[in-house]
Amino acid sequence: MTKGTTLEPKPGNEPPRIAETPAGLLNSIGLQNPGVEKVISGEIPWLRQFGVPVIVNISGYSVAEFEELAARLDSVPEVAGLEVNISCPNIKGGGMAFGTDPQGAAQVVKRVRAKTRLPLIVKLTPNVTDITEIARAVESVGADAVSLINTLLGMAIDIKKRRPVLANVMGGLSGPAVKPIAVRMVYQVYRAVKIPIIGMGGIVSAEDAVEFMLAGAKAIAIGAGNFIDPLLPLKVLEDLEDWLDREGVKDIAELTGQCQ
Amino acid sequence: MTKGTTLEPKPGNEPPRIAETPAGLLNSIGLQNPGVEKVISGEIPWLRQFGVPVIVNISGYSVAEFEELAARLDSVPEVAGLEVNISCPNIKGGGMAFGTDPQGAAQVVKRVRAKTRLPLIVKLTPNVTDITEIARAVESVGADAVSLINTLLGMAIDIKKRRPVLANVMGGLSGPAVKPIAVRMVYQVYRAVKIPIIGMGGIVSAEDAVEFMLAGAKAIAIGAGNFIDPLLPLKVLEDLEDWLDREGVKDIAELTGQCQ
Amino acid sequence: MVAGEAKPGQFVMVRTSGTLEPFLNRPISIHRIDEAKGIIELVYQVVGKGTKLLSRISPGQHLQIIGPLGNGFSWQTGFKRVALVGGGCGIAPLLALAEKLLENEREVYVLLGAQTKEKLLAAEEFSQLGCRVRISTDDGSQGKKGFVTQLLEELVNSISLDQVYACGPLPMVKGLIKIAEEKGIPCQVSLEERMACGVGACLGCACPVRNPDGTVGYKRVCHDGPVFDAKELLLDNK
Amino acid sequence: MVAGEAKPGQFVMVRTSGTLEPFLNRPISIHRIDEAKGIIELVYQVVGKGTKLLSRISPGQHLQIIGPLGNGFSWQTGFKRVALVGGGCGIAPLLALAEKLLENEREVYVLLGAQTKEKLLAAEEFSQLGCRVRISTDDGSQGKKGFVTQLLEELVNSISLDQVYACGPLPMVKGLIKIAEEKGIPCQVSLEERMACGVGACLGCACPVRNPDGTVGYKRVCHDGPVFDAKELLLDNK
Ligand SMILES: Cc1cc2nc3c(=O)[nH]c(=O)nc-3n(C[C@H](O)[C@H](O)[C@H](O)COP(=O)(O)OP(=O)(O)OC[C@H]3O[C@@H](n4cnc5c(N)ncnc54)[C@H](O)[C@@H]3O)c2cc1C
Ligand SMILES: Cc1cc2nc3c(=O)[nH]c(=O)nc-3n(C[C@H](O)[C@H](O)[C@H](O)COP(=O)(O)OP(=O)(O)OC[C@H]3O[C@@H](n4cnc5c(N)ncnc54)[C@H](O)[C@@H]3O)c2cc1C
Ligand SMILES: Cc1cc2nc3c(=O)[nH]c(=O)nc-3n(C[C@H](O)[C@H](O)[C@H](O)COP(=O)(O)O)c2cc1C
Ligand SMILES: Cc1cc2nc3c(=O)[nH]c(=O)nc-3n(C[C@H](O)[C@H](O)[C@H](O)COP(=O)(O)O)c2cc1C
Ligand code: FES
Ligand code: FES
Repeated sequence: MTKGTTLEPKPGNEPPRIAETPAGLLNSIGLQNPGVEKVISGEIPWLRQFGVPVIVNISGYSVAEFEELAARLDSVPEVAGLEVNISCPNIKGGGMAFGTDPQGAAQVVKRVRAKTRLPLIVKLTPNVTDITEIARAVESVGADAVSLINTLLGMAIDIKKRRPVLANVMGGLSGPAVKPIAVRMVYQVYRAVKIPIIGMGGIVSAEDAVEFMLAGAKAIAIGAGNFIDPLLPLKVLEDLEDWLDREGVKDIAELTGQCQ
Repeated sequence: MTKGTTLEPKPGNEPPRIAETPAGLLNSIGLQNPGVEKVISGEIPWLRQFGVPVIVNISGYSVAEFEELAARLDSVPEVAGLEVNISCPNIKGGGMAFGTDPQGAAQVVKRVRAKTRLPLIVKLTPNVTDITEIARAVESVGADAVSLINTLLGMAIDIKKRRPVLANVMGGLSGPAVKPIAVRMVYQVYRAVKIPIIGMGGIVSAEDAVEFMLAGAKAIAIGAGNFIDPLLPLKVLEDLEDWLDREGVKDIAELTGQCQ
Repeated sequence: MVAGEAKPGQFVMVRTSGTLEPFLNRPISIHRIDEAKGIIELVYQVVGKGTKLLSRISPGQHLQIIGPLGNGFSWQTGFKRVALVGGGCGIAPLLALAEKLLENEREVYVLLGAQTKEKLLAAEEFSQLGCRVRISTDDGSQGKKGFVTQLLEELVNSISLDQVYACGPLPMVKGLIKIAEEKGIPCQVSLEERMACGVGACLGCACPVRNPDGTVGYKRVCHDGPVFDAKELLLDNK
Repeated sequence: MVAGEAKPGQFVMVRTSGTLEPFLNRPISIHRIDEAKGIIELVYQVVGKGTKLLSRISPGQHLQIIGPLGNGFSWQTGFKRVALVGGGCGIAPLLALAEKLLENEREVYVLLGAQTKEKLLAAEEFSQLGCRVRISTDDGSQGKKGFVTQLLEELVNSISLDQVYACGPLPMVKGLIKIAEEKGIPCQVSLEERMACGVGACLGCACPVRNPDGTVGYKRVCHDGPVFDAKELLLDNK
């Protein structure tokens, strides 16, 4: 999975971009990336060496940008799928604005769908009243999977300076602090759609991973957990295998949605 | 401030009602209370001895229930105000359902307003796409203040039992984990309405309290922090006075909304 | 301070870390009370992250605790012969109770259950006090092989008791209540429930009970308990 | 392991607690490297909750660290006379640098600034190595009263330098850069920024720079730094 990719190069937001919070952190990276052309010419060929399928996470400021991104990436042989990020809280105007409205979300996905035969994962924002509405909307226009949750919009204030800690004022909250919200949303979305769910939000252990699978995730991802230890994903995988053995679970797929 | 009061006595939800989460907890008390008549005849007279103004937190399953509650409490001399809880995630059908929709919220407040001359504080839920919309809606129909945030809907799963930890499946998340979300919402609402804001969500120190005031709160409240130490509110008050002295702030009211 | 006020069966809420994680305090029973020295002893088993952190504190380090909390066990002057039945770390609060009961020359039977010999708590201490100790372990590594409920079954069939006090895992407690009920022996049990405040304020630690008027409702384990008269409890759904 | 690979100016990310709070690791510079014994030394100031927790660990306790990280200082064989300028805990990484530079008989001037005598780091150690140490404190309790920038001003006016290395609070670093620039002395500075991953992955620790092609962009303090050539930095908005 690449970092968020946009049509044009993006310098990202001004620093500070990171604020620690209780059991989590706020970030406002702001989609710093070299733009889709450089991703295609530089990063993707470099990623090829690892022999894993490359999924490109795409963000746009308009529906047309999303379409254009999809069209360009459709013809890149190494690209195995697209993750359509309609949930980034760190860019103005675009990003999350699409993801908070079922019609907007469906429109983006429908138009992207028309431009590519690649599998489409749609990344959902938790900053909504009813996430199942959005999930159903994107399923109905051809999303192959949904991933959730992106970060929750949050803020921290430096009380000495009487200014927001982040130069961008608000940022996205993630890490263990948000896990209960993420698990709840996976549980709700699992009951609302038929397409598979990639679960994330605060996972730092194999037990956390199992919790997401029981809630309804078919796969999981780790974001902030990498900051405790860059090797955490490997450790979680190992511990997960041990856990499955101990519990006598033969196939991990058995877990998905098994929370009664 | 009383606990949530309903028209009829409510036994509350089945246990377990508490689940610890990273830097926070989930609760699903479910508004256990003896009903408004017993609150009027039993609790309020008992509270009188402390000589502080009594604000009753009211919850209903229908607009009519909210109206009835307001009408009955309007004539109780000890009651200094009502907090209209349109944001409890722990009861089915009522509670939060009103608080997630601007029209629903406005309707409840408007009808309550018509039944009482008491000051009305409206308690807002964070489980919405845009909290400023709800805040503006209740301001426009006569709310005297808003309090935020109530708890975020969350869930924890017992992976051994493959069952939700809480008997009620989902519960409300609060504590330090949610502070960045609460601060952000106070900051947003401060810019959207003119009525005062009571800020809460994860406050455990004087520094946290100052953060909420800089974001826009005129007063603050402590929920989960009491579980660290039942005397925490007093400690926070003391530390707050020290902090104001150290920083040379003469009037605490100067802080409200001063985050630039 | 705590020691001066503490009664057997009460507990304290212990802060296990200096940070916000774990967030909640942990309820731990008062194991032994030394009023003269002003000392209370706690005994705990490492089960999760809170107790793990506790086990890492160094001697002499200060801990933030709140207590004593809850109602504690009660007894009448007329009681002659009582049984204290504990399983696992449910044994912890019974030692302070035994000490109190023995102040008045009662016959105190103590039935202790554990998974293994290694996990058995305080058996020596009860013997030294002069209690009549009987032991069971799940694996037979000490005392009788089996459950502590069997020990009570045998005891009530051989002698008459004025009172049973029980503390331990829920299935065990339910079994003990049944045995006592059948013989018509009054039974007090100490319950466990997840707690947030520990002081009766949050209504988090609800336990279903039958009210005196026959209606059903919830009581707070932390404040109305943790010790309940078995008759009022409705543990069937648990 | 870390000691074998470490270079002066690099840092490690230190986990300050065994729980999820504080969540992020803390960047701390490598203060001293003993390759033979395989030891690195860290020096830190208690400023917030992470460093407070660190200060409570007992001798012999294991810490989880990631490193060495970042690029470190660089030098050329031709350098004869250099100045190392540190303020506050910015002094920390300069000792390892001084040791390296002195392996080749250079003249090493060390200018140290602190708020007070008590807060001054490592002055003795630099002297023992054979550095020419000059000191300033804000309150005049040791060395010259004033800022360390003044010490550099005086030094560059009296002798010529091949390189200035600077580390400390941003206002100080900006002052030092200005002085070095005016005299045309190359200057390397070690920067601080809030970090999440510490390994270049999250793009959290951005610092504005002028790219070789004249455009403006961000570099990562953790991976492209923490040491930067003063010429490429754009610190004006900071
Ligand atoms: C009144 C009372 C007295 C107790 N006395 C003792 C004692 O003397 N010695 C002893 O070893 N244990 C005792 N316990 C059990 C003890 O509280 C738990 O083992 C402990 O809270 C586990 O915390 P943890 O962080 O290690 O486990 P975790 O599983 O990580 O805890 C997660 C959460 O669940 C709660 N929890 C987990 N297990 C229990 C439990 N059995 N009862 C209540 N809450 C639980 C924790 O408090 C915490 O909030 C008592 C419990 C109660 C209610
Ligand atoms: C490359 C590098 C090397 C450093 N070397 C040293 C050293 O050798 N000795 C030393 O005493 N200090 C050093 N610092 C500063 C040190 O990282 C901070 O003092 C420390 O992170 C504060 O953590 P805290 O929990 O005590 O403070 P808090 O204020 O509670 O920390 C809150 C958050 O802000 C971050 N933060 C706070 N201050 C700084 C800072 N100055 N720089 C970067 N992040 C900060 C923390 O890492 C944390 O994420 C270095 C910083 C960097 C970037
Ligand atoms: C520093 C940082 C940068 C992120 N950048 C992106 C991004 O570019 N695109 C995206 O879809 N999500 C992005 N996310 C969100 C994560 O992919 C993930 O959805 C979220 O952080 C919750 O998971 P976690 O708690 O494991 O971090 C980012 C998160 C962090 C912390
Ligand atoms: C155990 C518990 C019970 C609560 N009951 C109520 C209630 O009855 N009415 C209400 O408006 N809010 C209720 N709340 C929400 C709190 O008032 C507060 O809005 C929320 O917990 C966020 O603040 P905190 O992080 O300081 O707890 C409850 C919170 C907790 C933890
Ligand atoms: S734990 Fe709060 S009422 Fe018992
Ligand atoms: S801290 Fe992650 S890139 Fe520097």
